[in-house]
Amino acid sequence: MTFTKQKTAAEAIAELRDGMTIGIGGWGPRRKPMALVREILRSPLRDLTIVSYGGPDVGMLCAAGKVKKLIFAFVTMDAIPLEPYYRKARESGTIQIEEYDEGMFEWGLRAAGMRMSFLPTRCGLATDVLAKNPRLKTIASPYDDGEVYVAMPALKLDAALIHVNESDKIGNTLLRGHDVFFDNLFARASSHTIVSTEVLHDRLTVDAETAKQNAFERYLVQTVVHAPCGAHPTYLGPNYGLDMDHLKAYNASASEEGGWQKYADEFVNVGEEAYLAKVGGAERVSKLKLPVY
Amino acid sequence: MTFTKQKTAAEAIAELRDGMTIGIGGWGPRRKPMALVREILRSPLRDLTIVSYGGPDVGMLCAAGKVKKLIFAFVTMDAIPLEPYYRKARESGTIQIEEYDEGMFEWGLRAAGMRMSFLPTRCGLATDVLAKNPRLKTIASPYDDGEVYVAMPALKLDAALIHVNESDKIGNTLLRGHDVFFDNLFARASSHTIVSTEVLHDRLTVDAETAKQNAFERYLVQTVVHAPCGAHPTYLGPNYGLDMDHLKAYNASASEEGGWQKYADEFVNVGEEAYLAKVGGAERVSKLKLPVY
Amino acid sequence: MSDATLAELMITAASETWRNNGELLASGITTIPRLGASLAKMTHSPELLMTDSEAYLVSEPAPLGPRAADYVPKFEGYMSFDRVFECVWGGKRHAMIGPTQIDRWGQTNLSCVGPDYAKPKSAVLGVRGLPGNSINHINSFFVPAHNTRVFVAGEVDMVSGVGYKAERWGAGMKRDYADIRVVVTDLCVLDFGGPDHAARVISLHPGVTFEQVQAATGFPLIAIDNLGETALPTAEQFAIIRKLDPHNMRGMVLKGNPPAIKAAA
Amino acid sequence: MSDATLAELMITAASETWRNNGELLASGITTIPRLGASLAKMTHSPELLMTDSEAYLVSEPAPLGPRAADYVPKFEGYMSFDRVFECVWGGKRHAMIGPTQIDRWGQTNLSCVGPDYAKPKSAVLGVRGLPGNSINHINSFFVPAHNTRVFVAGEVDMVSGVGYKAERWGAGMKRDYADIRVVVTDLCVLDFGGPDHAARVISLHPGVTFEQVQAATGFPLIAIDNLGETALPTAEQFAIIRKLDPHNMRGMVLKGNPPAIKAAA
Repeated sequence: MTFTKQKTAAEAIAELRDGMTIGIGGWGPRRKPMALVREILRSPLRDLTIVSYGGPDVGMLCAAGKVKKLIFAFVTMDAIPLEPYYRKARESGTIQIEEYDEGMFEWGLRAAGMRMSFLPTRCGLATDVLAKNPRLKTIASPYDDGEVYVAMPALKLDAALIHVNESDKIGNTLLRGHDVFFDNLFARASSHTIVSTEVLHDRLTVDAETAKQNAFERYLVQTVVHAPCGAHPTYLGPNYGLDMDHLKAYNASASEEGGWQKYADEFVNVGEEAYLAKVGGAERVSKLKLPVY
Repeated sequence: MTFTKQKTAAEAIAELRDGMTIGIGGWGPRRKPMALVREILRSPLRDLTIVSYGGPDVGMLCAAGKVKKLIFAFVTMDAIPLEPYYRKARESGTIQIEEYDEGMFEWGLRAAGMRMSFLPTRCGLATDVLAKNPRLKTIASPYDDGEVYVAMPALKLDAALIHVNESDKIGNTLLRGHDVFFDNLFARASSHTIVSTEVLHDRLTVDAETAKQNAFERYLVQTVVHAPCGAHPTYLGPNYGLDMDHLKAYNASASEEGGWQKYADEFVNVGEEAYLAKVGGAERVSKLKLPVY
Repeated sequence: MSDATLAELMITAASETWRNNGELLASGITTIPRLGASLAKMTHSPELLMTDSEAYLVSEPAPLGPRAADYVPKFEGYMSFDRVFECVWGGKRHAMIGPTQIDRWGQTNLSCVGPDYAKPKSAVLGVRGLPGNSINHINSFFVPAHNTRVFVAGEVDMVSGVGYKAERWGAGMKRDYADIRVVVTDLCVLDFGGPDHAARVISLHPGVTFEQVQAATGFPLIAIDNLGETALPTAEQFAIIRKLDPHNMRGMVLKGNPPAIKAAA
Repeated sequence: MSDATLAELMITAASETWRNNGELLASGITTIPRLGASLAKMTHSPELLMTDSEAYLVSEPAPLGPRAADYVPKFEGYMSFDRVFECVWGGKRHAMIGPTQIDRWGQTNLSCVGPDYAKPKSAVLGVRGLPGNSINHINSFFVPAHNTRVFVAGEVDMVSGVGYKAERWGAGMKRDYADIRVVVTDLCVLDFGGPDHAARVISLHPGVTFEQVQAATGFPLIAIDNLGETALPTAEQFAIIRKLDPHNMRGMVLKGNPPAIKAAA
């Protein structure tokens, strides 16, 4: 096949538009497509609705003022439980929020992937997830039980960003870590999925066991970006662990006056090549120890 | 841990009761728990409701008059597309049926595993699946779209029968084939899961990659039966393929007067040990070629 | 290739329905549809996704039947059955199967035949995935023996796949994703592109007349303007078909394995 | 072990809540709950399922913190996050987490603190899995600093986990699966087993009085009949705790790592 989906990160992010609803794969500080997130930080994009099992992706986008609305269940960096820039944005009331149970969130992505308007769930009933969200409605079983569920609305995405261990140029991807999380559902829920990849192949041909690491079909992938160390400073199993030193410095920057601007000037605005050099290069990243939970 | 869930097939089947709703894992002629099915054939059990992506399991249970009702999407033996004893039962009107789309069927199992009364789906609308099933109701989205879906009712199982490649005595199982099919959902949908296993370990301790072949948690398994060649004559990847000679003979028996009784006398009523000897023993079974689809 | 068989002509015709579909899963079930999808991927539409008919996505269609000992399928991804359902529900598929009955509304039956659903004259497979496929993604069909038992006069006995019969669709049911493309038979290629989705003959196999097709069909057909002949496979297509089906399983599908060009009656 | 620390006492108390649960997933989140669940599995309840806190089921609880180079976790199964949700929805789990606020109805908050949800005084994690956990399976809680900011006078600021407040439950909502067991704090063990699910102190840590607990709690408490002391870890339990936590991470949870037996004030 001669067609290719390969683009640079800048070209890929240039496909996005102000006001879009953008899903971000990974979980907390695990396998986040940070190279793509940094490219958004460098772009003029604004007024985004971000849909994420949030980690520093959400924090940075909040810090840079890119977020109009956050659809989420949590934001955390695990070892640093509270994400400082998310907290600032949330506490200043400058972002709109839609807060869901982790499982409801999955259910919303799944509904979108099935092109359905909602899926019912018990999760969220009798809590403020329901009471504080005017968008949410309930639905009663049409059978004798008559049980009332939350009708979790589809979380339809204009775009999804996902970082994978390996991909080829037409969007066949492999996730080699212990857990796919919900990246497959982000891809299904989205009409435009941008994959960044640690390793880029021309064309994947693998054995059967390896093929099982393919978590979503290539027709779900519109764009492939080659981004080695592209999940840094988050954890990409089995390639590299969290960069705790970096996350600590990032976390500390939030306590300084103008801290975000300093962080952005040092690590983001310099471009991805300089970023990687500043964090110690691929050699140091590849040696970051895998976390023990 | 000292507790064990190991029982003989006869003990395991003795736990079942007349009139129960019993789910059977596998798909068509693939990974069917045939040793357990044969044990039901040998038992006095009757009036069963069988829930199955049907193959010869359904055919044999129909032939033996065990089936009061069949909940299904198809019955087939792949290379022999039409299952002869299912056809006889269906055409004679002696079994009740509830017929679902393959995906609806999955959805019904999933609803049961979530302890929900239903899940909505578009599948089945505008067909006789809906029109000929008085049990089925529709449900409208409570959101602006107002779309009408089928409310697929939960397929709750009193028991599930599943054949696995490996298990330990407390119900940790491995499915080593190319596809789990929906065995995980059968286990979740059931309040009592009986697993038969090709290989029985005292206690499983495996590496991470192998652990991913564990498709459902051991708390879902109540009983473990050691049944080498227990999927014969169906396909158990990667251990052995279909026994086409046996399935052809089985298929042909349906065209003979008293054919089922002859088949049962020769292969079923003699007991499992004699069964295995008659089909050539473990040595022949292990050499049955894996199918090429 | 004027010495092509009718099966080869049908394969070539089937392959055309996957042209310009974009990137989606092409599922041809049973010999001729599968070879049609494979031929499409090997020629005009390499972007199609295809499985090994078991659980994996392959970048090169797997040949039919027993394979050389050193044959290694070219796996590029995974497509277990639960993934197939997700694919179906997401709409990224074009399947071709052979139903037992088809009616004037494009409705199909794979479940059972006869007026009494509780005690049918003939039990077939069951509805399988037809209800979900037909309402969610593109579908085409294959009919190896075009006659009035398949193309029935009234409604199919058990509507397994949805069609264009308005009375079947209640208020609020979403019809937008249902999309029936073609029916490839041993006489012609049909679609449902006439007024109000009426069935149309869009090409006749060599030597077949419209009248013959109409006589073998239980409901009225329309001929498209300038109704022409179904194209014979080219030499390139023929070579690919032979490679994909080295054991000539395609030669066993139609009774007597007739030639593509029907001898004058 | 009269020289046990308060953290060790709390671990031992936490472990009791998993006794006689049957075969289900024991999820202790953060150091003390995790050690409590691990201790339960290593002593009275070996049938419990437990993960490596990442993605696998282990037959032996994994120790906390950095491990010896030759440590190999004993994997017995798989428990990716999507499987955890399926487990939750199926109800086969007993989790213990540390919420930010708890109220008299057993409702919990992990989302944000302050009267204005749109502009909270303090943003915490978000509701995480609390809504789903609390309505589907058994839950217990852990409070490292028992005070009126945690045990609030009114309702928690953002109800993340369900409780027994009737007004929160609309008609037709299924309450049957919600089941709050205990709250292990640095002062006592509580449950919601009083009349109409009122909060009760079921044991006091050594040297703590009921009045002290009540003063640190924003809502009225009941003492159970014959209110006794929380049991100190036995020598066997202590040895297991040390093995499960070789780097003494439990010593960093409570300010000053106080002893189990509170010195007289």
